[in-house]
Amino acid sequence: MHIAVEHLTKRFGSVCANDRLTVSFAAGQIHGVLGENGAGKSTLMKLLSGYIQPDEGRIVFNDMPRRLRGPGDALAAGVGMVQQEPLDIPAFTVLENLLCAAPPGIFRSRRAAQTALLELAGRLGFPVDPAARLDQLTIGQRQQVEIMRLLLCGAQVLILDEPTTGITAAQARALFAALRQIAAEGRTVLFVSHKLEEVAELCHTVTVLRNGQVVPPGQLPMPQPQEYLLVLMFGESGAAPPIYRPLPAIDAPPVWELRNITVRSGALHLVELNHRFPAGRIIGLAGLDGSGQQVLLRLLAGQQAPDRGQVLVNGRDLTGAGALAFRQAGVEYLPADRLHDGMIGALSLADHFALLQRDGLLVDRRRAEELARQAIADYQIKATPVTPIASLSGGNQQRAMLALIPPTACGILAEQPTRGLDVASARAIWSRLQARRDDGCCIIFSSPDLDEIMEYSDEVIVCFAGRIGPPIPRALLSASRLAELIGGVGFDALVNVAR
Amino acid sequence: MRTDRLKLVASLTRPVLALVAAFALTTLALLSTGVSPLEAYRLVLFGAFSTPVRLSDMIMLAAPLLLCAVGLSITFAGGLYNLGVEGQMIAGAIAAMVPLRLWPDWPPLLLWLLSGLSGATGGVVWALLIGALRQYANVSEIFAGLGMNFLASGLALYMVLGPWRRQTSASLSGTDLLPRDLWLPTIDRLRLAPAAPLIALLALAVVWWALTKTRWGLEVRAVGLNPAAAGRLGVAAARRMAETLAACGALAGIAGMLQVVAVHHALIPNISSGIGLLGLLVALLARADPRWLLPIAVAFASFTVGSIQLPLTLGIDSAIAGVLQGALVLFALVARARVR
Amino acid sequence: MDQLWIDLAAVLAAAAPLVIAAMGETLSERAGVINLSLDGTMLLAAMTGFAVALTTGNLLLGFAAAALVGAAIAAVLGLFSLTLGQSQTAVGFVLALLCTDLSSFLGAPFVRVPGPAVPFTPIPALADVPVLGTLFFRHDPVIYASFLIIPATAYLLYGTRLGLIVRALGERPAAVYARGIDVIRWRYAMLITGGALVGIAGAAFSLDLKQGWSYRHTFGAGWIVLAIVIFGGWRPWRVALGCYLFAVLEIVATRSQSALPNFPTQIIQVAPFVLMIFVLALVNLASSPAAMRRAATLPQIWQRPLLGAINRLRATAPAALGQPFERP
Amino acid sequence: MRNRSVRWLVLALTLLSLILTACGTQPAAEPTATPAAPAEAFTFGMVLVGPINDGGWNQAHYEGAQYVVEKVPGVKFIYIDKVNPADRPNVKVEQAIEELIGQGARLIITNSAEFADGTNIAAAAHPDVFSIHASGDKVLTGEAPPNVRNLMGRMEYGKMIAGCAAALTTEAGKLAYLGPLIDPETRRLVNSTYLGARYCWETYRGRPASELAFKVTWIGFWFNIPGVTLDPTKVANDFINEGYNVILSGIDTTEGIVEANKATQAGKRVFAVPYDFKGACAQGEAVCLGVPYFNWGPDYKRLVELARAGKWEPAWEWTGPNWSNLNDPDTSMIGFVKGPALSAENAAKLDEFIAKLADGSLNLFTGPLFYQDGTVFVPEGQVADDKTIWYTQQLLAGIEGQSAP
Repeated sequence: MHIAVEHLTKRFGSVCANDRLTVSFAAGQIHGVLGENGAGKSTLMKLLSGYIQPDEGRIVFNDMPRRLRGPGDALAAGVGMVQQEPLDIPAFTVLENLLCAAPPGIFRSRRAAQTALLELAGRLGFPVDPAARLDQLTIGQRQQVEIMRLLLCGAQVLILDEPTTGITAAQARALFAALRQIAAEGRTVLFVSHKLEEVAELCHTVTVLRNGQVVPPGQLPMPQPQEYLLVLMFGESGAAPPIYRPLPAIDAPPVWELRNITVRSGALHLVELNHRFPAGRIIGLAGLDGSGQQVLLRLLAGQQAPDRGQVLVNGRDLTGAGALAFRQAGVEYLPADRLHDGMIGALSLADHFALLQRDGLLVDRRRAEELARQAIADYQIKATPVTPIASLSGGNQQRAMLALIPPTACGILAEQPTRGLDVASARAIWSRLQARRDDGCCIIFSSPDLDEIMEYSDEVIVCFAGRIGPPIPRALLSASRLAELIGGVGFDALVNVAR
Repeated sequence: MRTDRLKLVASLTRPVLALVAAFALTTLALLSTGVSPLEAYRLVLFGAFSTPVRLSDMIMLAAPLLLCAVGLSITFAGGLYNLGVEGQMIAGAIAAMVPLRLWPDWPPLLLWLLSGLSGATGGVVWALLIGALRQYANVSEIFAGLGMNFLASGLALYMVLGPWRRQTSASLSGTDLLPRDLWLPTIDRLRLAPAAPLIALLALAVVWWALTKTRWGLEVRAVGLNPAAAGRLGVAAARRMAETLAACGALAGIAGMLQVVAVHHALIPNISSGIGLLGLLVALLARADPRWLLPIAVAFASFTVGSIQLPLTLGIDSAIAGVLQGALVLFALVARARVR
Repeated sequence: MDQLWIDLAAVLAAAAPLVIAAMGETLSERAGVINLSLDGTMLLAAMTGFAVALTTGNLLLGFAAAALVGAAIAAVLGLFSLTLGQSQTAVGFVLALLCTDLSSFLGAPFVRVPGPAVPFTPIPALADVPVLGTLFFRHDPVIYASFLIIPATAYLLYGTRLGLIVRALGERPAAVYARGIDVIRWRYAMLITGGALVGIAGAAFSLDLKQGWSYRHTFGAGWIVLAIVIFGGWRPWRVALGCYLFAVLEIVATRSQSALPNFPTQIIQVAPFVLMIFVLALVNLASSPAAMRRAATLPQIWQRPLLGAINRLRATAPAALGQPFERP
Repeated sequence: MRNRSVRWLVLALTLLSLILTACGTQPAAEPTATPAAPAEAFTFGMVLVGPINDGGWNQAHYEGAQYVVEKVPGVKFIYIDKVNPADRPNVKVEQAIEELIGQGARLIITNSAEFADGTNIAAAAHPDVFSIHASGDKVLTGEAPPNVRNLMGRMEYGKMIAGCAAALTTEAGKLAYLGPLIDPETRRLVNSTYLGARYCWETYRGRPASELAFKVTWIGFWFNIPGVTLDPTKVANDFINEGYNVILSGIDTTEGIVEANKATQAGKRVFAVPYDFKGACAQGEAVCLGVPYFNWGPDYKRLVELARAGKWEPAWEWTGPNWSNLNDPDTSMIGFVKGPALSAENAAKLDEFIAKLADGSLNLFTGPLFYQDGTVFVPEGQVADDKTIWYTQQLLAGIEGQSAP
């Protein structure tokens, strides 16, 4: 199916997310859509798949203008979207998920649906168990299920939003093969990403968005030079290559020390952890989703007590003391979901500083506002001391969260510190974290983005299937080797060498 | 610009509309009985102010009501629906009886103090049990609270019919009356014990101050808005939640003690008299803003007292006061819906 | 032995209104909406059902009116929470109190007036089967309906495409929306259907099992049903079992008076609710990570049945229960 | 969005108003005050523990007051009913009495044992207003202020007749008594019922007392308060399921006869003897063996006239039936109406029994009578005096059930 948009405009308040966009996507091809955060990619995809409605302009499927009132309309017209985290029902089995609210008349019976599913899975090369519950599957497997569901429900156009975030390299390869197959069968695939390599590998055409507009107007055929695409995406400054500064070796005392830790969390069973995390280092945790990084971070933050063994912070045994004690010992935890468990949306920055005051019966508002003003200046946060945190943008929220780290902190645990941020914001955040590292903090972060890990870590720890590898100095690691390791290739050898 | 003006208009018209809607519903109900709604409203709205006796009855109802509502505004700030407030009041009343029955000969002042302390402790214990069920056993505070309410009323019933029963019969009218000199002193022949409203007003002032000015209050609000984030910022979230429950339990327990020493002068099975649930309505309507608690508690107490005259004068049921109270809160909730 | 069957049959009958209301609430909660107004709804529906049946002399009209009242209150809850975005808990609670008082006020003329009642209708032939006849076929239509509604609800939720949508509404409404279903409208539908059942349960009291109307005629039943739905883990058969257990406990409270000469046995009445909360707490404690860790250290022979039992008892709430739906 | 909300709101309100109008078409509650009393009307007020239309105790009192209004010119009656912790949680008796006095009442009648303290408190506060505390004994014990009188009927006789009717009818000899709360009054009424039943069982049925099962279950109050008392509906059902085939009611309300009627329609043969109110059989004509009832009218008329004349003295009165005509509305405080379910043959035997009570040839409170624990209630050869009967300590031997809470 051939789809096009004409003069499509969508505003959110004063922000024009899509500004008179005109572009078309031919059938039987894979189309890359590139752009930095906030460029308007997601808005365009949501418009195409009916999640939101345009203010102006129109959407045309096979030369027929369409009004999409919801994702159901879009799917009925043949457009299906796979969200970053698949919009499925975790408590259901694969088959139930397929049958749930399927268009009438598509599956005559459970058995028919199962046959169709298995047939399609064979064709696309996806292994699938129709009776498995989705919450037992990995993100990658759920994505496969979602793709098959949309195809079986009649999708002629498949939109994938950052599909390779959080899936294994092997799954990514399988996904690409399947997408090529889908395109070869005459369907249209829209592949939204900010990873140039993937787009270069997979796509027939590329559309670059910047500030809500297509630059230059219209689609480009692939391949294109990488530097050119970077300039299109970010402007001139965007092309600057990442900087890596090797650190002088320091013999610092460990901030954390794990002794003979055994810990169980859900299906994961971490055994015999013996690690020292020195001050003045940035340590990246690489691994597939649910390989143990989360458990390790929670263990180091004191949110999870080990079944056996000891956790020491600055030489003090804090085993089982609880998150509050860890925090008092200088451990700061920055969750990925800022508004969910990072900060309190309805309170202002000044309120947050007031919360950090540790003594006195009454709140010292003047001091809190002073600190907030200081932080706003230091961290270039676009806010006033009394603006509710919820009304700040993601980048400003993340900066505020960093600003709230007390100067006494000696260990920072950051979960996906730049999640959802554009490149400029991400760089600003990292320069702050690096400054902290230079002040003698130990910073441990996890990220699904291997580039980020390669770019900012001093040492990398690979987690694979609940096993925690030894720290590898960044200088000894290449991107391809890291990708292999998180997929398990050579992981055993690595652990054995460390022994 | 336009939306600003819209919001201003909305902020003014919505409460009025809510009020109109609540009265419309109540009027419909009144019309169905065939009596004059105006006459009924005159009694319900102003009946409590018609004689000194009724006024004093209203104040004696408003005092425990305000105490409960003040306590609940703390738990609301902490993000908890403390439906267990009835049980906490009952537990407080039972606990308050203990010193009074053990040492009836001690000086009254000392006994009242002891009784208040004991009542507050009873309420706290009952509230903390809810906290424990929520914290450790993952039972929502709503159902834990309901369960504890049932348990408390069972306990009160047991005390009245069992160990503390009257000499001659096990009567639901309660235990034997306390000795006269243990009744909280009243003004002349009115049933008004000035200590009760004073305690309630003191509680209101202290809680208002604690919630808005102290670090504890800020932490409680932070926990109420987002416990996970507050915990990350170093607030002992579980502890603060338990503290809000305990604070509410203490105030409800004192309300229960007042019911014993100032109102019923005995333990009766239904010592809480639905005041706790009414307090929930007051707190919901005040939207946990302590400044509104006093006027609303007084208004609700006077509806209840005024409505007693309905069966007497108009031959209709007094439950219409409850209908009016409920409808006011219901439509006030709608009036708060965001302008989208 | 015969006495046992008679008592069991009495339990099956006594639990009928609870079962009907509990199935209604299960449907609502499975679709993600918690209807906390149950106690008030049942009272107002019981009163209206009785009043209408009495004035019209038609039982069916009485039940229909009760269903309408239940549905209307559910619709009000839906309007305020689903459409206008207010807390389901707050609105439901206020409605519970409001409807209780409304039932007292409007029901005043009907207090203890003799009225129509659902007639006893044994099922011919089947009623004379030993044991089974006594247990299942010597009742009235309301009780038969309560028997049928359990498998019907279970089938609806687990055996039909509609059930998939209902359960998905409570688990992940965003996913249902993405499949082209109007989440709000469907939640309304389930809430109103559930409310109608709760209304019918109210009438089952006033027109059958507790004939007539008096002040707060069914007081407390609604709260108990809410607890039973949680206790039953939102699964129809288990919820029904909870209702029957409750009825058993009530008979125990009545019978124990002769056995306990110096004990005010009416306080045993509070036991069922407290017991349910207690059991719920125990199960939750037993399935907590810490307890699971401890269980893992047990010898294998113990581990398997223990974990199996805990898993069977564990109740997982629908993931989106009580949460407002926001478009993704 | 907003349009839709408005539509819903309108729909909901319409529905609600439909319901309301449906209920509104019912006759409104009876008017409380009798209209247009003469200028110098004497107002008397009544505080009732339950609703005036409960088909039992409270309705009997209410009708008694109506009798006064009919018979005595220039009298105005006001009342406040349902004064109990379940229906009016925030209203105390003394508060209700204050309201009535505020409306001009010169005589107050309170109708529950629960009201003893409140009646005394209010009477002490208003020495110029007279009070009748029905069913109380504070005058007897000397705890009441001088403006209070006690009044009660000798329902013991009514209950004996009820017990006899039950014993004459029961097939299996299994009688169940739906008891309210446990106090001397209720104990003596249960005992009277049992004595009547045992006498007729032995005399007319010719069966030994050991074959008569008589069980009491107490609900805990005069009527059902959900959550506080046992539910009388369930208790009655439980009686039936256990095989009891006559349910005698001792509570204010009519659950006993309602459930017996329901069970009979379901094919069981269960009878009922309601209590308190003359018209109580209406709840289940087909199963009603008869009802012992109070006829408060004549005594209230007498006391109202006394109060109006200002000739008031404290007194504790315990009025018996008019044995020459039990059901005379103008003279007999205690009556018994035979129910349609009582067979003609048994009715004749019952009349014979009543005649024996009337002429004094039969006094069932004649020793030897023993309490449940074997202690002596009335020694051999003696007859119990009023005070012994009034302050009955326990249930009699032979009765199954609690004697004390």
